[in-house]
Parts: sequence; C-alpha cells; structure tokens
Amino acid sequence: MAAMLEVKDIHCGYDGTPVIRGLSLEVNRGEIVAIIGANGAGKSTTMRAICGLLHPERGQILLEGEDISRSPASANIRKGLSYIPEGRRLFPKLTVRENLELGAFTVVDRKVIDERLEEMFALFPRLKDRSTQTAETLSGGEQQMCAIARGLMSAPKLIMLDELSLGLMPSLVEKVFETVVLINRKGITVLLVEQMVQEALEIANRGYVLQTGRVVHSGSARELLDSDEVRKAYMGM
Amino acid sequence: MNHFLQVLFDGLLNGLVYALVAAGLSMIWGVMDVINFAHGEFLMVGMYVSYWIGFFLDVDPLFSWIASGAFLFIMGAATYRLIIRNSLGKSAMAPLLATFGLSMVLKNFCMNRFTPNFRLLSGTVLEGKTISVGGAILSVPQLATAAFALVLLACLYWMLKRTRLGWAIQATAMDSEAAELMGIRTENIYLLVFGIGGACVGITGGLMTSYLAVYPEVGSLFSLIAFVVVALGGFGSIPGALLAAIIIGLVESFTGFYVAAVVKYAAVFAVYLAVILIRPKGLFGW
Amino acid sequence: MNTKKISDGIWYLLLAGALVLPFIPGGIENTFHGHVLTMVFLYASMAQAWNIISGYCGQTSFGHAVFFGIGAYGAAMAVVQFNSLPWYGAPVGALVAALVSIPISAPCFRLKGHYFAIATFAIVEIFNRLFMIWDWVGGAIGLDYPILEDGWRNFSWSSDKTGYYLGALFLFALVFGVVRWIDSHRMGYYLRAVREGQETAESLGVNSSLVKLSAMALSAGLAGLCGAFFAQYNYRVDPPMVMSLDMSMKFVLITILGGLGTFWGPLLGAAVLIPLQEYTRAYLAHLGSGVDLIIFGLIIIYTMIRQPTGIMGLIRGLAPRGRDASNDGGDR
Amino acid sequence: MAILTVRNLTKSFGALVANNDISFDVESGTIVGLIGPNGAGKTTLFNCVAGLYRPTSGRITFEDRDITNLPSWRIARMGVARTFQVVRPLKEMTVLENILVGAYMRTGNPAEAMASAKRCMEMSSLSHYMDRRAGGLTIGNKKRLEVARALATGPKLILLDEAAAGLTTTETREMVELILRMKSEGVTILMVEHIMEAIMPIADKLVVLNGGEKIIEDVPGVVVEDPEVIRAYFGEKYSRRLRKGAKEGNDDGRDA
Amino acid sequence: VAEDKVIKIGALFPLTGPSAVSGQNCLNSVLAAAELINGAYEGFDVPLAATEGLLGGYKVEIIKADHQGKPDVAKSEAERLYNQEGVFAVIGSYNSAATKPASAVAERAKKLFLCGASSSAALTEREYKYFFRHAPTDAIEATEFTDYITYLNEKKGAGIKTLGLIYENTEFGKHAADEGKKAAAKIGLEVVADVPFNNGATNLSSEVQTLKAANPDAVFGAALGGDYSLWVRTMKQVNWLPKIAINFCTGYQNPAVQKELAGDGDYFMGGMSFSPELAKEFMPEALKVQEKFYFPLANQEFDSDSLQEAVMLLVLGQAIEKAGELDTEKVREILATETFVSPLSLSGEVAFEPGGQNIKALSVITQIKDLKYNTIYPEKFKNAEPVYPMAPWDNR
Ligand SMILES: Nc1ncnc2c1ncn2[C@@H]1O[C@H](COP(=O)(O)OP(=O)(O)OP(=O)(O)O)[C@@H](O)[C@H]1O
Ligand SMILES: Nc1ncnc2c1ncn2[C@@H]1O[C@H](COP(=O)(O)OP(=O)(O)OP(=O)(O)O)[C@@H](O)[C@H]1O
Ligand SMILES: [Mg+2]
Ligand SMILES: [Mg+2]
Repeated sequence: MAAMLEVKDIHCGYDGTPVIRGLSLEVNRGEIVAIIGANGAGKSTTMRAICGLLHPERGQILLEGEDISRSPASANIRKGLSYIPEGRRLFPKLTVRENLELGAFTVVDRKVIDERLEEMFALFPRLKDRSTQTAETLSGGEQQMCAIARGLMSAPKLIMLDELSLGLMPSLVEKVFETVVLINRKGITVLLVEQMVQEALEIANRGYVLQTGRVVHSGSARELLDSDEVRKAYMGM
Repeated sequence: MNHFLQVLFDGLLNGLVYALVAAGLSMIWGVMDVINFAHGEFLMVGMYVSYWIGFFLDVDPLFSWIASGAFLFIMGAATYRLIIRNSLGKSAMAPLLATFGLSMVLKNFCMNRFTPNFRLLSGTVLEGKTISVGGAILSVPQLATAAFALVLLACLYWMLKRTRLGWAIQATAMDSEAAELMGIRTENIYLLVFGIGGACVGITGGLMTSYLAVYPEVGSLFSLIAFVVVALGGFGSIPGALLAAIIIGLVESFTGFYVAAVVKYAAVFAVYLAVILIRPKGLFGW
Repeated sequence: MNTKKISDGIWYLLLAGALVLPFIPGGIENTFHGHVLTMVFLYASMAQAWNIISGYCGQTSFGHAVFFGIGAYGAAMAVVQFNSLPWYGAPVGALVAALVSIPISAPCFRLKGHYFAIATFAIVEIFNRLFMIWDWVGGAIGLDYPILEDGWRNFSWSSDKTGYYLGALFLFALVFGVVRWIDSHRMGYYLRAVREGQETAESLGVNSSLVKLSAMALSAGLAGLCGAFFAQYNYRVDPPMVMSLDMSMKFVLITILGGLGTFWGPLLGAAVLIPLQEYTRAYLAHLGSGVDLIIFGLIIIYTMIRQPTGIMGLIRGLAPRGRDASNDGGDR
Repeated sequence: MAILTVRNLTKSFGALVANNDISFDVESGTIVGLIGPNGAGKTTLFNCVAGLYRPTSGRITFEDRDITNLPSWRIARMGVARTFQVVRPLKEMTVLENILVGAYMRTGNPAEAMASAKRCMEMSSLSHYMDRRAGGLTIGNKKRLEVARALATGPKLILLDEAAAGLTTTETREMVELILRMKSEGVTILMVEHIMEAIMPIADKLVVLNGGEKIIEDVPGVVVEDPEVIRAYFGEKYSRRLRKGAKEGNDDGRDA
Repeated sequence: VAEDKVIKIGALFPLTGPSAVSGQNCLNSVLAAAELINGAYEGFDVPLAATEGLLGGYKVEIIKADHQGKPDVAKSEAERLYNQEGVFAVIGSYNSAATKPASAVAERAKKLFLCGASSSAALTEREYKYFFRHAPTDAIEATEFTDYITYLNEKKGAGIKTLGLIYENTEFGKHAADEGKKAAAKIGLEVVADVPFNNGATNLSSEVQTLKAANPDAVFGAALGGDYSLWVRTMKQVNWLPKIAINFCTGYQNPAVQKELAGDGDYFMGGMSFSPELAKEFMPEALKVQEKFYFPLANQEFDSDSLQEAVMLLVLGQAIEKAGELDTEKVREILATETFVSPLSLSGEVAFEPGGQNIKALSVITQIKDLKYNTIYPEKFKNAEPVYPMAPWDNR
C-alpha cells in the first residue's frame, strides 16, 4: 500500500539560508510518526514545507500520491491535512468558540460544525468554560488546547502537531498524549514533532531523528528508544 | 436658525461622502495593516473614468459609477499583485512608501495625459437640482452620493459580519498564516480586499463627478481626510468609519461657518488628535 | 568586523574629499552641482536628524516638517522681522522646535504603528494651517529676506555657493557626529531596544518614555537647525515651503531609501535621491509635465519592492557573504 | 532574610480573578519554584512583581522597599530582572547587542558594558552566536538569550518564566546548570516551570498556585506527595514516575 | 548653425503642481513669442516679427524650467538657469511666491528678471533694479474694482454699500484680498464678510454660507480654476448671489473653466487685460499672434496671464535690439528708461517705473455672458452694458 504522505529529498530554507537539505520521510495510513531532533534541526521547517506554508526549492511532497509541493497551504488543508503550528497562532481577538468554528472553515454544513464543537468541548471541558473569552486572554496552556481543538475541527486525514507539549503542565501533557492516541484510534494519521522524546516515542509507531536538516536515524519507536545514540543526545542519558 | 439647519445638513452630507471615501481605505488598512497612500489618486482616477465616459459616451455619472467601480476594482487588485504583495512584510513602511510612489506616478501621469485642467461634467441628470428641507437647501447630487454611501457601507458591513467571506477576511486580518491553515485562500482574500477597497473609492469618484471638478490634484485633501476618518474610527471598523466621518463632516461645517472657514481643517485635525489621544485605537478600535 | 572599519574608512576619505572640494577651482563656486552637493549635505543632515527618532527608535514620524519649519521661521524671523542676524535666530528656532516637540509627541507616543503616523500627519496639517493665518510670522504671504550683504555675518551669499556648502558640511558633521556618538553609547542601544520591544526594554531598566522624548527633542532640534539653513539658502519662508507633508515625506524617503536606522543610510539616500530629483527636474522636464516625477515615483516603488532595506541593505547583502566565508574558515 | 515579599496580592481582569490573595516570601540566595496548572496565574503574578501589571490590591516589597506600583523599568533598576514566557528577543539586534542593552543598566561606559555582556554571553553559551540576528535564533537559543539578557542587568533577583520549555532534555540540563551557576553567584531565583526535571532537583522551595490561589508552599519533597497538587497538577501517572525519581532508567511506563 | 548665434532666455513656470494649468499656458505663450521673434513673418504689426532673430540673426532659445509652484525650487532653478544654462534673462514665474526668491537671485547676481503675470504689489515695492513686471498689481486692480463700484453707485444708483471677500488663503489670495480691503476702505465700502479658504477645496459650503449670511452687495473673489467653479456651483446650490461679483484673475479668466460651468458662470465680473472680444477692437495683433503662434502650441486662446509673459519677451527683445549688444547693464538701462511699443498690451505700450512696475499697465472689467467676456468698464473700452444686478439663479 502506498504511503499516505511521502517526502522525497526536499531542500528548503529562509531567504537563501538552507535549513532542510535533502530530507525524505514517509507516513503510512493510520500511523503515528514522530520527528525528533535538537532545537533548530529543522523540524518545524519540515512541517511548514509539508503543509505548504513554505515551498521546497527542490524535491517532492506527495499526499496520497498527489504532488502537493507547490500548492498553497489552504489547498492542502482542503485535501485533508491539518497543521497545528508551533506557537499556537490562535486568532487573538476572536473568542474560543469563534476560533474553533474557523477551524471548520472548509465545512459548510452548520450541523456538522456544531457536532464537532461538542466533541471538542467534551475532549477539553476547560475550553467550554472559556468559550466566550477571547483567545488572547487565555493562559498558555489554555491556548494550546484551543489550538489542538481548532486543528481537529476540520476532521483531517492527517494531522501534524508541532511541539504540542510546549508549556503544558505535566498532567495535561499526559492528557494530550492520550488524546493523540485517541485521535489516532479514530483513524486519523498523526505526524508529530516533539521535544519530549520519551513521551513521543512511547506513543509513536515510528520515528525520524533530524539533525541539521537531514534524517540521521529512523526506525520503529522501540528501536529509537533503545538506541544509545538517541538516548544520549535527546534524552540526556 | 435656518443657518444652523443648513450647516448641519452640509456637515452630514459631507460626512457621508467622506465615509464612502474612507470605507475602502479602512478595509485595506484593517485587513492588511497597509495604508494605501495612493487612495486619493484612486479617487481621482475613478473621477476621470466617470468623467471621460460622460464626456465621450454621454453616460451620466448616475450610471457610470459602475464602470469606475469596476475599473478601480481591477486597479486595486493589480496594485496588490504588482506592488503590495512584493513589498509586504519586508519592512513596516515599505507598502506605505511604495503606494506613495504610486500616488506620484498616477498623479503625474494624469497631469501629463489629461493636462492639469479642471474638468467638470455639465448637463448631468442631477446637476444643480436641489431640494429644500425646513429652509435648508440640499444639493441632490450630494444627497444621492450620501444615500449611496449609506447603502454601500451597509452592504460592506453585512458582508464582513454575516458572510463566510467576511469571516475569512477577518481571520486573514488577524493572522494570515493561521488563516491559511484554516483552509482560507489568503492570497485571494488580499486580492479581493484590495479590489473592494479600490471599487469603493472608484464608485465614490464616479458619483462625485456629478458635482465636483476633476483635476490631477483632486485626491490629495480627500485622502488626508480619509486617513483621519479611518484612524479616528478605528481601523477596519465600518461603523467606526461612518461615525468618524460624520463627526469630521460636522466639525468641518460648524467651525467653517461659526468660527472661520480657513481654520476648518485645522479644527478637523485637532478634533481627531484630541479623540485619538483619549482612545488611542480610535472610536471603535480594539 | 574588519569590513565595517574598512567601509567607514572609505566614507571618511570621501568626506575629506568633500571638505577640500570648495578649494579646488570649479569645485563649488557658482555651479549647479555646487547647489546639488549643498542640498545633498543639507538633506542628509535632515534625514539623519529624523533617523534618530524614526530609524533608531522606531517611531516613524511624518511630523518633522513642523520642527524643520519652526527652525526655518526662527532664522527668518530674526532676519526679516527683527533685523537681526540668523546666528541668533537659528539656535532659538532649534530650541523652540525641540521644546515644541515634547508636548506634541508625549501624547502621540501612546499611539501604535499607523495610528502614530497618521497623528503626525495631522500635526503637520494643523501647524501648516495655523501658520498660514498667523500674521506675526507672515501668514500665507510668508517672509522674504531683504537683500543682505554677502558673508558669514549674514550667512548669505549671492554669487558663490562655497559658504553655503561649507555651512551644510558643518551641519552634516554636527548631526552625524551626534548620531555617531549616540550610536556607540548607551543611548543608541536604548533607542534600538525601545524600537524592538518597549516592554522588553523596560524589563531591562530602560525608561522608555524618557528615551523616546529625549530622542524626539534632539531630533526636532537638529531638524530645526536644518530648517534655519534652508531659510537662509532660499531667502524665503512660507508654510507650504517648510511645513508641508511634502517636506515630511522627504525626510522619510531619503532615510528609507538609504537605509532606515543605519548610520550612513541618510547620506546614501540623500546622495542618490537629491541629485536624481534635481537632475531629472532640470533635464527631463522637457519630456512633458510631470515625467520627472513619474520616474521618481517609479524608482520609489521599485526600491520598496526590491530593496526595502534601502541601499545600506543592498550593501550589507553583499558583505555578509564574505564574512560568513571567513567565519567558516575561522571555525576550522 | 526575605528579598521579595508578596502580601495579599490580588489581580483581576474584569470578572476573572487571576491571582487571589496570594502571599509568600522569597528568601535571599535561594531558588523558589512557582508551579501550578496552566492558567493558574503564574505569569500574571510575575507581571505584577515585574511592574508590567498593576495589582488590583496587595503589596509587593523588594529588599523592604515597596515596589507595588512602580513602573517596570524602575523595578528592573532596583535589581529585579525577568524573562518572558513567550520569548521577546530584540529581533533586529544581534545577540551581543541584546545582552548589551541589559548590561548598560549598570554602567554607561561602553567598555565596561561590553565586558559584562561578554561574560553573561559566555555563561549562557551564546558566544558562538554573538553576531547573529536575535530574531533568527531557534527557540532554545532565544530562551538562553532571555536569561543572558536578564543576567546582564546584574540582578539580585531574577524571575524566570518557563526558561526550559521547548528545550530538549540535554538542553534542559544545561539550563539547570546555568541556573545553579547564577545561584552560586548570589542571585536569588524565582522560576516558573512545567518541566519537573528542571525544577525539582534544584528548588529550595515550591509555591503551588491553582485557580489563582496559593494551595501550598513547601520543599519539593513534600509538595510531590501532596494529594491536592497531584490531583490538580501532576496527574497520577506522572507523579508516580516523579516519586520514583530519575535515578532508574524508567522504561517501565511504555505501552501503546 | 553657429552655436554662438543664440540668445538663451529662461522660462521658469509652474509646469507641474497645483497651478500647472496656468504655468503651461504661460510657457506656451513665451514659446509663441520666441517663434515670432526668430522667424521673419509678414503682415504682423508687431515689433520684431518682420526680422529674423535679434541683433541681426541671433535666435532666441527658450530654456524651460519647472518650479512646481515651490519657492525653493524656483530659487534653485533660477540659479541653474543663470549660472549653468547661461541665460541672459529669465521670464517668470507666475506664482508671486515663487517669483520673489527667483527674482532675488537675479537681483543679487545682477541679472535681468522679467515678470509677466505675478500680481503681488510687494514684488515691485522692493526697489529692485533688475526686475520688471508687466501686469497690473493687485492694488491697481482693486482700485479699478472700487472705481467701478463708485461709478455704478453714482451713475446707476446701484447703492452698493457692503463688500464680501472670498479668496484662497495663499500668498496670491491674501495679497489680493488685502488690496481689496484697502481700496474698499477708501470709498467707504463696508467689509461685512472676509472669507479666506484653503485652496484645493473639496467643499465650500461653509464659506458660501458665511457669505450668504452676511449678504454683501458686492463680492471680490480670488480663486483658482477648480475652486472657482466649486464656488460658483455652491452659490447656485444655496441659491444666493450678491448684486455684483468681481474676480481677481485666474479662475474667472480661464475659458476652459467657464465652458464647464456652462452658463452658471454668467454675469460674474473680473479684471482682465485680454479677452478675445477686447482684442478684436483694441489689440487685433494679439489675435493674429494667437492664431498663428499660440494656438498651434496651446490649442486654446490666450488669457490675460499668459499673454503678458509673451509681451515681456517681446519687450526684452526690443530692449536688446536697442542696446545693440547682449549687455545686461545696457539692456537694463533701456528697460528702465524707455517706453516700448506693445501691440499685445491693452495700453499699446509699456514703460517701467523704478522698482520695475509697468506704469502703462491697464486692465478692464469684463462681465461674462454666453462664454463671451464683454468689457463693461472703463468707458473707453466698453463694448457692452453691464447686467446689474446679476440675474438670480432661478431666472436664467
Ligand atoms: N522565519 C525564519 N527566518 C529565518 N530563519 C528561520 C526562520 N524560522 C526558522 N529559521 C531557522 O531555521 C532553522 C530551523 O528552524 P526550525 O524552526 O525548523 O527548527 P526546529 O527544529 O523546529 O527547532 P525548535 O525545536 O526550536 O522549534 C533554525 O536555524 C532557525 O534559525
Ligand atoms: N490580559 C488578560 N486579560 C484577561 N485575562 C487574562 C489576561 N492575562 C491572563 N488572563 C487570564 O488569567 C489566567 C491566568 O493566566 P496566566 O497567564 O497567569 O497563567 P499561567 O499560570 O502563566 O499559565 P501557563 O502555565 O499556561 O502559562 C488565565 O485564565 C488567563 O486566561
Ligand atoms: Mg520548531
Ligand atoms: Mg504562564
């Protein structure tokens, strides 16, 4: 079976400074794949390239066999991608509820939107309490929850999560990773970037290790967890 | 006190025209945080379009505003594509100065092509018609423009608040990248916003030819007032622009009559400053 | 590091050349290029004065025509109304400009981004219109200099520009000297810190209101001095000449074209824009009305699209490549 | 001796009370950790102490001087430095220049400022990036820059808001070392952190906030055991792991 | 073609900017005069027409310069013309505000500066030696206006007692209004409304409302084209008119503006020193020159302002001929002392008093009707009876 997402030897950067230099990876349907790496390794850049916020200078990105390396992010979202960016990027002046509704912008049916809203509120009850507050006044953690919920509102096939755990309290981190597993059980493929290597690899099927814009290790999550190199470099052991 | 009534109506009518001029600017400013410095020149171009159509084809401004609106829609969109998109995000002042350059080009192009002569359409349907309300005399062309202003502003407001497109525009205004991630085609939104901004001012210009002379410098004062209206109203806010424009119109006509005509704009700018210092983001600003 | 020193060296060499120029026959005297060079240094000084508050401190002011104008009126009032010398009027004008700038800008500093810009537009318009009806300063009719004896005493020359040129050069040295000093001391860092993030700067002990106000007063005072020079040079002052948005735009355009917030940017901008403006007007006007201004506008658009960091950005864009290479070498 | 005292601090935003009647002390020369669920009001508290927000009521004193309503730059000058949770580099300035701004607080002399900035830069291992534009740094380096810049002001008390968030475990270790070095130089530290590996081993005392109220203030060992904290903050699984400590290779919790 | 056989003359006008319309007309007029001088043309009773060039074959070359309506630009362009282009004299500069510093340059450098249309009386009160101006000053025009009012009051029992002034608040408008007020005071006309406005107006309703409220018998106006048509239309809109309205130059004089006002401009009056109607009778040569030289360049008729610039070039040409050489001092001496024949001037001749004012300067008052400028005062030039008071708006 063909991979859901295939990244073939992409190169990209900002203003001529190369960041990603020849990166390839693939994500199969139904998997959870984790990308790990040091700060500045290019994890976020990879994600941005996949979802179309940034176009690679060379290489190909295939979503279900279709080349999406040149299409804008909005088009990719409509094809079933969803990206929850680093730094949340909520609409600061809109309420939590409005933010969530915008997450389902591609959905026209009002009823579907309402159903999904309820699902999200069930997942994150705290958001329900805050649903009329504007996003800018949420605490860091609340904002993160709102961002996840917003990303799920479009009912994507593949969801990409960038540093979900950033700034979350321990019990929430746990909860969020549980949520990821839950999402995945529903049939949504997950590609995630994490600093919490241990936690990420615990839920992932496979993982890639990035270093200065290239994949230096890849394999099943267990392999990586057991690899001395990975443990030394990223888990401080 | 029939002077009072007259002055009041003059102020209101003028204010509505200012609101119409400012609406397009406000949208562009609100959505993209770009000041279109060539806004006044857009108005001037709109007036020329309508003037030439009236002059050669004998079409009344009452109808030719459609053409000038369409023309300016295209011009606005083209300005976005060719100028704004390339200067956006490079430095805060780049789009403003680029459009300043554009304003120089447009003004002097018209100067060069159409001569600096004042051109006034004569024999238009509404020309010289007036109606009298309680002793005050109102000019019908201005009244028509004002009525148009109200309708157009209402449409814009409805579009922004009640339609999916409006939602998309607002989201894009707040964070374009995040909007893109919601599946909103932000590139098209920008294009559209600049087009709509252009169309608004094109329509205004088109209608204004029925009572105002066209010449290459006609836009300068209007654009200055439009800046002030938008800033006073709070950028991106249509009701804000409307209220601010009416305030400006009234200040202008009341100081013009009761104090001295020569200080009326000084008063307008001073009132703007006074308000903005109390409410730094304008009357309806966030 | 080194590249910076070398490029500064080039600049100082050029300036030394500029200083000996008037002593070469045909260097300045009565020539058109003498006029253009004088204007280059005047406008470079103006732009640099503006650069203090708008470039270094990030408060883009479109209101500097007001301060420029007050300085101009200072000199002109001294000469025309009080039959005195510009040497008294100019400093008084500059001081008044600096003082006026404080109450004006203090409330405006609460405004952000374009709101600040538009408020400063409004201030220019208010001053313009008030000076237009203020009879004591000549109102709409303006102030015209009588014909004075040539020389430094009156700071007025009729057939030789050398005096004006040296005056402009001195003004330039003064303004650039002040900025150079600021740039390398605490004030310079504080200005830029306030530009990059006011709250952050305050968390580092920067009293941002004081920093902004003092930068504004300094900037306004220096702009006022430039205005005084302008009045002396043109024998006339009226509000549209010195207190107009057009004048304000010149401050802005020159600096941005050269490189906002950079030390040499204003000189570069003036050195490109002023000759361009003078020569296109002088030699392209025959193409029909406004062609020079159309070309001017196109250049502005082009710059903003292709090189919004100005000419300094262009130069820097070339330099780092060299530096990176040497860095890589050093690492090994 | 308490260098910082917070007494009955309340801060509300409209109807929402972000800090409710909070009191605690920070002893000179110690590391105090401020933890609590997301939205508990930790950043708000920091902002009140640093002068960015005006408290609704209550009193904050620093070295026995009332700083409750002072502007933030004055508080900074008295010796309270802070970092921001959402990093705020002075983007267009280089790393060195960023730190210099802090260094200039204590001296107007360029040479002295440069010397002290360089020292702070080395301490936070940023020397390699000296001439880089701060805006282009990675999150990790930006976090370090926040700390270095605050350090350059020569503070007596430093407020660190999630200085380790977003860092890899290895990087977190480096950050912890940096914090300990600061402590050894006599700087008092009040830090907010969600990464327990970064805070538990070094904190002398933890203050736990929940829903804007202080629920407990004690040494880490006690806090970890506190059922209310576990329920509100750590979660069962996590606190189990915490209690086990980092001494064992903890590959037991792996499921999926 | 010998390069030396050229006399360079600078033409410094506002070719761009707010007064560019007039500036371009002025330039064209100077160009037309230069053509007349340079070629040999039969059948023109104009000095210098029949001969080719000056001083036996020297061609006049016009060096154009644009001051954009800005005094500082005017000053530096004047310097460039004298120093860089080496012009013998400069003609200009329409806006008095620009003429002032530009002519100061000339005076300091002891070069000739000839001014056609700038009307500020201050220009010739400076006692300059090298400055000569053709146009009647605002003071002369204002006196003529009040003379006319006296005439109406005495001869026709018009009973004009009150005066309103509406003028752009620029150096032109302010000067004109000041002179208007002075002249009014002399004949005991009471000023009941004094309304300066900001030029480039987009709406004049408060201004007109102020006038209407004061309801003066007579109004003096000073406004450029766009403002002028807006003023007239606004008066129509509020349905008010004074008994008479007399204008200082510009807007009123511009046939293009009048054409677009399409009859709404009728019955207004203004000071003029040229109109086709006037020319037909008193200056037929001007019409011929217009037909042959000006029309092809400008595609329109002369107006008072532009024609005077041409006159100044012709006067300068005559002075150069008389001097017999290109010597500034000699030419200046001749300009200052002699009287020149000038078929393109209403008075037929030109002579300058110390300070440079043309003592023969003459203007008439015209009233426009059906796009015709009929001369109504003084008696000598009169070709129509005035319509007095102006026909009310609803009766046209
Ligand atoms: N907008 C940008 N402009 C210029 N350079 C950038 C930009 N964004 C990222 N970079 C650079 O690209 C490189 C990779 O950044 P990226 O954000 O992809 O790293 P990351 O692996 O996600 O790191 P982190 O864990 O810190 O998020 C870094 O060196 C960074 O400095
Ligand atoms: N400016 C503000 N206006 C309104 N509400 C605010 C504002 N700032 C914070 N809040 C609210 O105050 C509460 C506390 O926020 P705070 O940022 O202090 O939390 P925190 O403890 O730092 O959380 P986190 O660990 O997620 O950063 C939150 O519920 C937040 O929504
Ligand atoms: Mg990242
Ligand atoms: Mg926080």
